Amino acid sequence: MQAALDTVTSPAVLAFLLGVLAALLRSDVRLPDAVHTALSSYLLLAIGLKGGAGLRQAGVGEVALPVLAAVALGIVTPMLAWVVLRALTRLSPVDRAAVTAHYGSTSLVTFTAAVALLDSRGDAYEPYAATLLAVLEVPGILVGLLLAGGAAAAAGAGRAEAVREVLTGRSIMLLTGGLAIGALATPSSYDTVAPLFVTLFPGVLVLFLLDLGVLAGRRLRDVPAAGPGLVVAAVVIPVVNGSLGVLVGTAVGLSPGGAGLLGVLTGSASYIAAPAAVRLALPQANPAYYLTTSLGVTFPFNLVLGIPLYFALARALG
Amino acid sequence: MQAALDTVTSPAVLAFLLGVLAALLRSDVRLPDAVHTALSSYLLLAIGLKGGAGLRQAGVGEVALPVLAAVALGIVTPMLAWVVLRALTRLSPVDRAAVTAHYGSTSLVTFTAAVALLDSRGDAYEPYAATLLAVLEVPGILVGLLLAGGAAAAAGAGRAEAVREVLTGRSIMLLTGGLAIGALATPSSYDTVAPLFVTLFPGVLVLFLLDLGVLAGRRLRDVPAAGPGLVVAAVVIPVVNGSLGVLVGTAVGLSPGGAGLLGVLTGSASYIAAPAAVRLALPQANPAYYLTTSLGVTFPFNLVLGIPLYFALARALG
Amino acid sequence: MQAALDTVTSPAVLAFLLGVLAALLRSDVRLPDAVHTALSSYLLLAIGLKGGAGLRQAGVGEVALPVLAAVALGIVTPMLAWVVLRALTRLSPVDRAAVTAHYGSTSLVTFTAAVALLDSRGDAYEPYAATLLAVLEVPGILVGLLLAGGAAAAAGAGRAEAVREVLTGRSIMLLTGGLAIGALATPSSYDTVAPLFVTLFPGVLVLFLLDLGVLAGRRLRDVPAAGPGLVVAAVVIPVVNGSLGVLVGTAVGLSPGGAGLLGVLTGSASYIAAPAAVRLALPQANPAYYLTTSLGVTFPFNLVLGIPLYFALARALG
Amino acid sequence: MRTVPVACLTIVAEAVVEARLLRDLETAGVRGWTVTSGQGRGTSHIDASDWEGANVRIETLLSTTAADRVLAMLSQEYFPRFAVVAWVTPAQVVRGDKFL
Amino acid sequence: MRTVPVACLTIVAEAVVEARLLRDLETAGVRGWTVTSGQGRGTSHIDASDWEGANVRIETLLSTTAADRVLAMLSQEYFPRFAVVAWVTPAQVVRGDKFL
Amino acid sequence: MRTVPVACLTIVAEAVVEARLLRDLETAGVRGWTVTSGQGRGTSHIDASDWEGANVRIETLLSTTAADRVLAMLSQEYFPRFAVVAWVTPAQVVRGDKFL
Ligand SMILES: Nc1ncnc2c1ncn2[C@@H]1O[C@H](COP(=O)(O)O)[C@@H](O)[C@H]1O
Ligand SMILES: Nc1ncnc2c1ncn2[C@@H]1O[C@H](COP(=O)(O)O)[C@@H](O)[C@H]1O
Ligand SMILES: Nc1ncnc2c1ncn2[C@@H]1O[C@H](COP(=O)(O)O)[C@@H](O)[C@H]1O
Ligand code: NA
Ligand code: NA
Ligand code: NA
Repeated sequence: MQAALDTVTSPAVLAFLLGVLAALLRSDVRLPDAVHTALSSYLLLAIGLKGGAGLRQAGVGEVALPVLAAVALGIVTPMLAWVVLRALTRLSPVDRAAVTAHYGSTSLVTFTAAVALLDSRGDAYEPYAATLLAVLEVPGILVGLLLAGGAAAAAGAGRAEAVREVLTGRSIMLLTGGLAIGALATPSSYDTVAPLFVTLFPGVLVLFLLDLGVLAGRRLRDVPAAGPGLVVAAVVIPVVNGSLGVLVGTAVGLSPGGAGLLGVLTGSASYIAAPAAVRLALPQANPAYYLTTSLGVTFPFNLVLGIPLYFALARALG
Repeated sequence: MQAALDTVTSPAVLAFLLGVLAALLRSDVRLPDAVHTALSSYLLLAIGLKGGAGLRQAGVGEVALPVLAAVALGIVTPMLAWVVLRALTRLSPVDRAAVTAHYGSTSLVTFTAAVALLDSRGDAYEPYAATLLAVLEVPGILVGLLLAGGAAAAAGAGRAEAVREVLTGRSIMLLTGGLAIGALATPSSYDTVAPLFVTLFPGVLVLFLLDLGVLAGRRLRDVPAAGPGLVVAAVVIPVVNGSLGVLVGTAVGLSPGGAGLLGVLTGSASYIAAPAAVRLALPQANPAYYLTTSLGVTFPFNLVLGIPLYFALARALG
Repeated sequence: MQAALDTVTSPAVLAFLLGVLAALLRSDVRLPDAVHTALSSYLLLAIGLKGGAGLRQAGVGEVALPVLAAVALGIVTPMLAWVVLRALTRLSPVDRAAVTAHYGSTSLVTFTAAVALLDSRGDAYEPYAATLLAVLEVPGILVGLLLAGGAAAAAGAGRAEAVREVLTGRSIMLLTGGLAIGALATPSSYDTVAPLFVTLFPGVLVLFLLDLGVLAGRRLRDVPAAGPGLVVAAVVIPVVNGSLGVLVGTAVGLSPGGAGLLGVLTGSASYIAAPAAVRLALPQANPAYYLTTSLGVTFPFNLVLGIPLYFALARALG
Repeated sequence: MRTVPVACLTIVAEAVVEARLLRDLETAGVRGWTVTSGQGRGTSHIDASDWEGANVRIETLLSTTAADRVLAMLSQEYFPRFAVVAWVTPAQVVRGDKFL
Repeated sequence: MRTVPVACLTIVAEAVVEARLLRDLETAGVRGWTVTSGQGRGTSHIDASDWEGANVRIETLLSTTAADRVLAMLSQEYFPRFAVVAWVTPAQVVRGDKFL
Repeated sequence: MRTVPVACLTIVAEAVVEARLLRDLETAGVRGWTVTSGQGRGTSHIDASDWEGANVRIETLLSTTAADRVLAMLSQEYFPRFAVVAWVTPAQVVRGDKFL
């Protein structure tokens, strides 16, 4: 409870709520597109750099098992999402596959907010956690597209292209590039760039969440159209997948902080890479369904309730 | 005198002068529009956060009187501007009302530069001063539009819309939102975002003032067309309103720093919120008049001479 | 060797290589144009401010000789480039003049990366070094345009305009403006802006080099068309001019760090101011030649090998 | 391809009126539009772009009669007050019913 | 000046299809284009601009037959699936061979 | 609405010539224009947008004779040297005297 309150009274979450409020009042507080793009590049690089510096310290042996676990979770969690959606909604198979793909992937900003929370509390976590983010970014999208199966057979060409697009997309490129730079850079040279990429990080997150709040707030208008079943699913799926992530993380020996972060990754839904890939590969699917669930419901839920929940579970198990 | 020299040799004012010079040489040193917008969002949020953190410490009792004084000043100062303009210029009633609305509102950047000056000197001021900025942002614009009276009766629909636009506009939203976030955030979480919003603040102000210098410099070309009466008024009004602000601030018990800041607020003219509202509500008014006076004359005057003047007066009275 | 390795494993150079790789994979990691422009304005101002603060400390006597040497080098180095190009390539006189103009001018980012390297090592250099950058920015472009001679006689009007464009362009304006601000600002007010302009500098350079890496990577595709002679020239010219810069710098009494920086300046090729001026003044020249050599070959060469080379030479001589 | 003639109406306006203008277009029955931003010079010398960002360029495909209606609305509400310019070009589209 | 008639085809599309669309235009023989970015409203209410940046506005000069070919391609591959709008305007150019 | 025919001239050019081009347009008697920025591909493969920001797209309403004059100027001063493309479309405006 106190943890949830701490989360809600962080400047980042308050800025997110401000953005939602502004969207509801139709007040224009969005950052310009160019700045939004630049800030997201910054967050990707910064998370990558930090994770890379962590990788340098950890041995391959230490990282291998968690990475394998993340790959397995990347395949299992979208399947669980698929099952939950079939149980709770009447979405067509294509729409269900489209939503599924989002839950297989991850949300950079949810992860980022969770990291900032751990940092501000001084809680420990595996410094290579961002590697798991990079590993989880792609497989779930592929699984989702595969689950679309026959329904999307006609759009086969589109699927290959969508996959290529995700793999060479900005997100993967900057995240893995940042990991490589962080791992290769000498500690002293890393220190010279830390003021920008480490010290300023929580502040930039505030600006970015303000902007995302507006986008999420606009999505709230579509919630009624999505129907109660889908809204419930958008809360159930993160709880199921997030708890599974925490369990598996604890089982493979991660610290409570690290297992919680893995839960945040599996419990979150992509709202950047996945929508673009899904729009290209499954144009028949209605974007209102997957954007509303991932950005309008799951993202705020995780930000406010999911993150403290996964960390509490990780501490209870750890 | 030394204070004026200190002001002029601050990087912020020098950058402003560089921008003016570049505009006169028709050299293009402007920041892109997207970046200008992002920086102004940053300044609004940063000022709001700081003021909000100040509000948390101050009791309601401490804040109530200064806020009431600010509301009163927001109504009286545009009326004084109206009187000065009628005495010194031959502007039509609509043009006069248009200019008046600008002097009722405030200039975020002038305030910001004054705060940066106090901070760099280590001078004290009430930490909730930004609250007064938020309070003063709106009423003056309304009074100005009301003073336009019959002349603008036809544009009645436009007036309501202009008011709505100001109230839900980016400036008010980010400023009051920042105040709320600063007031609600826990001190430890506030500290994590301070590197971006507090430490970098004076540097960002330099970039922003460079950009404003170009805009002000372009306005200088219209000064001859505005006529000597209007230029004189653009210096007299800030001195009158600024001195009144200092007096009232001192009377309600503000520290010399705080009373000086209140003088900066009442003495400054809006060049963002007011022009947009006035353009919509009073399209018959000539923008050359109000932009030249607020941005081309009053803004540089306050930046270089007004700020040290109001602080000197506040110290003399305090 | 160790120095070269140190350079390559700096986050800045690694980010550059990441950008090149992304360009080869046709992955879009570029920053938006607006942000690219803003970051380059920041770098120009920051370098200027730092150099200006250095100028304040140095007496005119100390600065005069290095400045004169820089002017002489600004005239001689493009002539050497012209000779090398005539010996190694079959470029038409106009194309040769176009390429020449780029080697007379300098590359802000190469200089910046060299300064960041010295800073991270704690090596000393004359604090007014940025003054030499400002001095060297223009003359080489003029010499190059003059060398175009008869070939470009028809475009005479264009030449005058191109020169005017360079002199009042953003680069010169912000660099000299920054120098002035740095020289005039009081030390205490300078300290308030140092967090943005000094502390963050190496980090911003990383973002900027990522972006330049993409641009350079795209240019690599044109390298085959440029022909082997031009590619060889694009390596020979910086070595020749850079070594001459180090020699002259040492001769006029600069420290090894300062002489190395002068070598970086004379050895680097402009890819912002020069291309714009040359495109206007010599439209007959093929941009593929001068952009490929300056941005696609010389820039990466200097970043990775040239900088350590010039510093090694300076230490050997100093 | 079989195509159908429609009108393409382009409006360039100072940015400050964008929201109001789009609302008025909607009221006039316009069902779709595309907005880009730009800078401009004209005869009113308001140079709105100096303080309110750029001009907006609104492009909308509609029937000739709807175009006429919008031009009448602009002539009465916008041309006398704001820095606004508008013109109509003939255009051919495939899905006529989408725009008429 | 002697001018030659060509077709000016304008396509507005949700940004996510930009790369694919330009590739398809190239395949259809289009030799040049200009892309600007914008926001828009239409009937599909996808509001793609909310999460993938803006719409793109692609303008290309080409022969009437090439324009026809591209419209046919759009009708089959894009109109049923994506938020895409296209129209053709008559235009006059000086260097006809550059575009035909 | 009563409308008057004018010419709408669109020029797309590499960004580096923008200032010079606008000056030349003014000299040729053009009284207003709207500039947006964009990216492009053409036959000259200069890819100016790689290093000098984007292309500019200049749109100007003017009389047919003025359009002719500008096209002649472009043919002589710009087409042989720079990456520039221009075309004229017929347009209808309400306030003809503003543009003629
Ligand atoms: N002749 C023209 N051709 C194209 N755009 C124009 C023209 N005249 C004005 N404009 C645009 O309309 C805006 C307002 O024009 P004005 O009301 O004449 O100041 C200008 O900023 C330009 O963007
Ligand atoms: N009538 C129209 N006129 C101009 N642009 C339109 C029109 N309808 C749609 N558009 C543009 O095409 C995009 C997709 O339209 P739609 O497929 O109808 O949602 C919109 O976002 C607009 O940018
Ligand atoms: N066929 C075309 N249609 C539309 N725009 C074009 C066309 N050809 C060239 N352009 C534009 O004009 C610029 C210069 O073209 P070019 O001189 O052919 O390289 C390109 O970057 C495009 O923006
Ligand atoms: Na997930
Ligand atoms: Na005021
Ligand atoms: Na050089």
